[in-house]
Amino acid sequence: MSLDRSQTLELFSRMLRIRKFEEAIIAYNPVGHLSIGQEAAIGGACIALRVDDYVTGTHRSHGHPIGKGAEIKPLMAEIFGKRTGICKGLGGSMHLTDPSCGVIAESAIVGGGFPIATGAGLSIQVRGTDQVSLCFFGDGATNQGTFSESVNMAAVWKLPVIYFCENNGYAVTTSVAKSHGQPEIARRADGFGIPGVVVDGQDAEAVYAVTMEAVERARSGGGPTLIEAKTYRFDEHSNRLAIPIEYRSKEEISYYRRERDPIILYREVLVSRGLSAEVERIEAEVAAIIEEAVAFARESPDPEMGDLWDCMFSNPINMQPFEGQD
Amino acid sequence: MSLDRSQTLELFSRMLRIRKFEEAIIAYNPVGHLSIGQEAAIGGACIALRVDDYVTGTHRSHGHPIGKGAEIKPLMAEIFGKRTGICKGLGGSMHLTDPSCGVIAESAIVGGGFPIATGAGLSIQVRGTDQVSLCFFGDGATNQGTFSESVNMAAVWKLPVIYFCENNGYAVTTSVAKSHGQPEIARRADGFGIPGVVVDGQDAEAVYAVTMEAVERARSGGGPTLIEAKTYRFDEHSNRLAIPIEYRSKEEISYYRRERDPIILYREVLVSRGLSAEVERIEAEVAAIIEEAVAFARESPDPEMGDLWDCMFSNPINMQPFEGQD
Amino acid sequence: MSNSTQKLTYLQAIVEAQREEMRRDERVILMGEDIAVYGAQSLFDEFDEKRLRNTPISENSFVGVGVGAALTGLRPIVDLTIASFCYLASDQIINQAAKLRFMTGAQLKVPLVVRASTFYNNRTAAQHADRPYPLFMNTPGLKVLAPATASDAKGLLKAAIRDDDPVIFFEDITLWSKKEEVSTDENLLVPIGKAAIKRQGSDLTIVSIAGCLPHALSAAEALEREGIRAEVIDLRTIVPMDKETILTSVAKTGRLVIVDNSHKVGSVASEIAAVVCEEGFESLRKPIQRVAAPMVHVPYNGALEKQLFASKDRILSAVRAIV
Amino acid sequence: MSNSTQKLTYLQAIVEAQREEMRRDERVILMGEDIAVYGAQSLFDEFDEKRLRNTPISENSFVGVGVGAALTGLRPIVDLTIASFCYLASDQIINQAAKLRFMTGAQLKVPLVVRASTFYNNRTAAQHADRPYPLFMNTPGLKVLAPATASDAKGLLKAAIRDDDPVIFFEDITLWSKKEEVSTDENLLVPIGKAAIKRQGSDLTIVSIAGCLPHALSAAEALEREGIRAEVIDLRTIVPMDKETILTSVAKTGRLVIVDNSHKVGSVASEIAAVVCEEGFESLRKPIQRVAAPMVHVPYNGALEKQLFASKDRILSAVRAIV
Ligand SMILES: Cc1ncc(C[n+]2csc(CCOP(=O)(O)OP(=O)(O)O)c2C)c(N)n1
Ligand SMILES: Cc1ncc(C[n+]2csc(CCOP(=O)(O)OP(=O)(O)O)c2C)c(N)n1
Ligand SMILES: [Mg+2]
Ligand SMILES: [Mg+2]
Repeated sequence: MSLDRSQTLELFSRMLRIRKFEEAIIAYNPVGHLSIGQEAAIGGACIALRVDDYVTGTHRSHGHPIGKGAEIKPLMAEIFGKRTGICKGLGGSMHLTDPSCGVIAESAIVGGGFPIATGAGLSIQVRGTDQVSLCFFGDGATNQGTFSESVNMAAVWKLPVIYFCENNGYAVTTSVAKSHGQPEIARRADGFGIPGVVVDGQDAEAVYAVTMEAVERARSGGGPTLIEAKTYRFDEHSNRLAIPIEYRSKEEISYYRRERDPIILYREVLVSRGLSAEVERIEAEVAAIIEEAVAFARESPDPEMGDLWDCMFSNPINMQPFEGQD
Repeated sequence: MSLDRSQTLELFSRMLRIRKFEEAIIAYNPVGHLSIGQEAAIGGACIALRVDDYVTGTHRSHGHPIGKGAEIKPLMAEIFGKRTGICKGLGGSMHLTDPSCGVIAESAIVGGGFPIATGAGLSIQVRGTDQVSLCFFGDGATNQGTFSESVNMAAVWKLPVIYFCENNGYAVTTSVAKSHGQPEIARRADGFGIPGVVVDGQDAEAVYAVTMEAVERARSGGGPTLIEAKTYRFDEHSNRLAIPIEYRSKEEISYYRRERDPIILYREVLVSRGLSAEVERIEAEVAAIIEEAVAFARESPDPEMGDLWDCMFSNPINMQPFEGQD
Repeated sequence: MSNSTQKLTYLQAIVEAQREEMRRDERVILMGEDIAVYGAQSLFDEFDEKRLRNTPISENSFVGVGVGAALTGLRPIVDLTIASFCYLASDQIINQAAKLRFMTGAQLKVPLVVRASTFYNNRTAAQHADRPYPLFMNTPGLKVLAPATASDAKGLLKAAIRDDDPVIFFEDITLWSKKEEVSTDENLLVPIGKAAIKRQGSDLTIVSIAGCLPHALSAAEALEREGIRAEVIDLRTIVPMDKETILTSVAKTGRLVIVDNSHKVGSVASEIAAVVCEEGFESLRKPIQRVAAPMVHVPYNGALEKQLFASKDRILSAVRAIV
Repeated sequence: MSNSTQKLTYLQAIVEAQREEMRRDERVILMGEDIAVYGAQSLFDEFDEKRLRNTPISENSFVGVGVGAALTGLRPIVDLTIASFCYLASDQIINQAAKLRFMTGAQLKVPLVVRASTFYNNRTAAQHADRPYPLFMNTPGLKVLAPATASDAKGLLKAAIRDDDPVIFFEDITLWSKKEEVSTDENLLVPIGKAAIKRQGSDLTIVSIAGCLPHALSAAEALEREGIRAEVIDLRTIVPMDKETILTSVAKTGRLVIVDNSHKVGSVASEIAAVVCEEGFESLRKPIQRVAAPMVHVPYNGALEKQLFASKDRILSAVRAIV
């Protein structure tokens, strides 16, 4: 249950794609909620999944499809609001949903993904496949009622769902300590009779290992697992929200940036395993991918008004193809 | 922290009032959800409260105000839909709300009482009184998101709230085993960092003792407690809902009715303490109270259409006093 | 195509629709609280618990579970049982089910049916008696049905199950026990988006929604005896609305009474009035009349409760005001 | 009563209303997620954390906590921040806050204010951009406000806080930064239930809701240059609606355009149209026009998003159809 060489490189590459994708956003189109600092949690979890496994995500949506192996260009075009975007420019930064690689929903409604991921688990069980469904969510999201409702339902029905918490310590400006009766998210699992496990979210391979264990339990009918990956968000909550208060110290931020950067940490691991050349090749590749994606996004056309009508229904009824503006 | 003689008699009297009130409903006006079998849980919890402590309840609403010491006549008139009813005949069987004795909401929306009880706790804390707020709810209600949301908020803010589960084993036809990831409700408390305790809900004084402990913790700033009283509903879910399936065995029902009737059990305790005469006096008193209440309810007038308009707003604006029927 | 029929109540028709669609398509599942109690009991003889899910009391999540299942290959029917509980699930219905296809640039589809019964005139008081059609009218992306007969209940529910978009299916409990001959043809669907003219007339149009229909028809009969010929339209589909049938009728009659048991302000009746006033203004000869529930809550007392809702007399007095 | 004013943005006016009421009445508290981020930062200098509650992300419950606190002696302001989240809390708002007084036979009162900002024209896509006024129109028991100026925002919010019934207060973020002179009089309340005539005219009535006002006013100016005098009414209070001001105006002008950024079907505009068609039919000379958001979701792409909402040009073309 450990990664082979090519998998470790793929893991590093995906983590780096998340980082570079978001650095390009900062540079070219500063919208949205960044996952910088959380790449090991996302990448480590996703590398334990197959392409046909499902993932649901959050407003902090960029990392999940990239972690799941999605093509970068349509994601970047989406950030730019273009018609070539993965969601035709209609979803945007909080909603990079790519079903072709299993990412079926990125919910900007905090807590909205719990039931959907659980429903995907139900669907797997009814259809009798051996897929699994992995639900990404934040520490803040665990205070939504949908968290316990959904986890409980998955527990009752032994659904193949992995509830994966990216615990970055804060929900906007609110710390876990100030919003949770007790701060350990994983400890809530016991109330529903399922395993709960804590992992260092800055250690990509550690994340992989606990996720893989949960995935195997799920695939073999053992039901859901709650995983809490302790991680950190390096940037502000969102590039677009002014935060007028200091809710976390500058020291804390710089400690994480300096000592706990998941990309740096995993790069060191790979280099120490004698993979410098491969790492450098990946770095060059990723840079090229991102550059191309930005160019593609910039050159792409905007969506048109008619697209709004076209994307509303699968079976349109009593609807003019394009109602005009009224 | 044990009850004195007059308190034990008051406890027995309240339990008996619940029983006889509902037997009268069965006889005269068969609506609603009965608490028969659950009187020790309700009475034992309420006897630990002061008149100015708050209570919220559920669709199974008859027991809570009676347990809290409410006058019986307006409750009975409400069941009959009369204008002299505690809610003027507008609320009915699922909503016997009597704020004069601290009962501030009986929610027929399962789970609706959690936030309201928690809000009463917040209000107590902000106003700086030493009241407490006790929230009655069923086993089924714990699967509503509001349960964990509210318990968590009370835990974060250390609110003086007691979450009191009348675990009668079933939600309509659905057993706890089939609807809860693990069956012990109290075990969910730990996930929120608060104490969770299980008690025999057919033993009135045991219920009193654990509730009193929680009340004292709450009054002294120690925050919320989750109590799970294991009890049993002797009758069907509701007098008005036909149940076409057998979801619990006849043996189970008759075992509880025969061996675990809380009224019989507590009566035996009191008799064994030499209180036969007092018990018999109470039995006569309660019978008279109920008889009078039924007569009062039957003779009372119906509410009128104008009452509907009068009860809508505290500060009516742009509203004709009585819009007629349109 | 078979021509045989069987006599079914409105509620039985709903159960039969589910049975036929579950037989036809193994992707169809049914979820909800205590579903056996709410009519699905006989389905348990035929289908296993995999496809018949008794849920915990977690409305927002089990509707969302339906959404997730719909996104990944199933065609779930989620029974909310009582429509007043829809507010608990409105987040998953409105923010997710209705929006996901659009927000993903039409990559996904959400073939979900949510059933909800409007539980009024039943002495259960204000927390159980909502008729919340308007809640779902204002959000694009949903189809909203409200049949008034057993045949329509069956045919529309089957159409809803086969539809690839999210559908809210309102059942009116004042109709649950009403019987009629219902086709046994497994492929007989009632088209979503088409109103039904239940009675022809030229003097006045009455548009009726769900359980108002029997009252509208008896009002029309009473009017007939006075020589006033009312056209009675059963809306059947609230969204998308069959404007054409309504406008065509009003073009003929010039007079419109709308009967709707939802609360008057922001009601389905309001929307119909607005449409007619915008697109059929020239044919209107008299003010539109809305017969709807007044802006007070539903009381427990049954005698008062009854007066809030549609009745022959209330419809007749609205008609008197314009003929 | 003081006559002095200070220049405030719409958002600052909201903060000042809260500050004044919190000073005046210690029962007033403010709750919500990250409230400092949403404008309340400066209140933390003056009031302690007992009365300023940063909540966990639990919308249904923290609104319900507001209900419970309101029932027991406080006067809570609950900030839902973004109006799209109201669906998560609609159960506590509709099933509890709106119904509890009635259901208890008027034993209780619920002095609760729920704030929610309509977050449109801001490139946040469909899960953040709702204007869900209609959700709360159809339920009796709520008062629903939607001010369009800083002064009204302040005066209406203060009135809401002092009102003994539950009030939903919609803030329009397209107005958040708009400045005007606002009275510093602590007792200056804007009455709930009264519309404001923002411009007199005799040829045509434009009723505007919330952030549509600047567009309605510029349309009226443009029309003025053509010799068409439009009366512009800012609705301000959605429920209860000031029918009288609207009907009086339409009696004069005979023509009505309603501008509403909610989705067209089941909109506030629909209700106004229905009321006028019912009670003002005789004075109407032309079809009522609704300028509202079409029945598609709000897209992320900002250029497309803008076209869904009110603009001078869209209002003018609606006017052209009837003058
Ligand atoms: C239902 C809902 N409530 C509130 C918000 C506003 N909001 C967006 S992100 C966020 C914090 C989420 O915190 P967490 O779950 O820890 O995720 P993180 O942002 O840290 O990744 C909040 C409150 C929202 N989008 N949806
Ligand atoms: C939100 C909501 N969902 C469903 C129902 C229907 N319902 C009424 S009581 C009940 C069961 C409640 O079970 P439990 O909490 O154990 O209470 P009990 O009836 O056993 O006292 C259900 C499902 C409801 N009233 N409200
Ligand atoms: Mg977080
Ligand atoms: Mg129970």
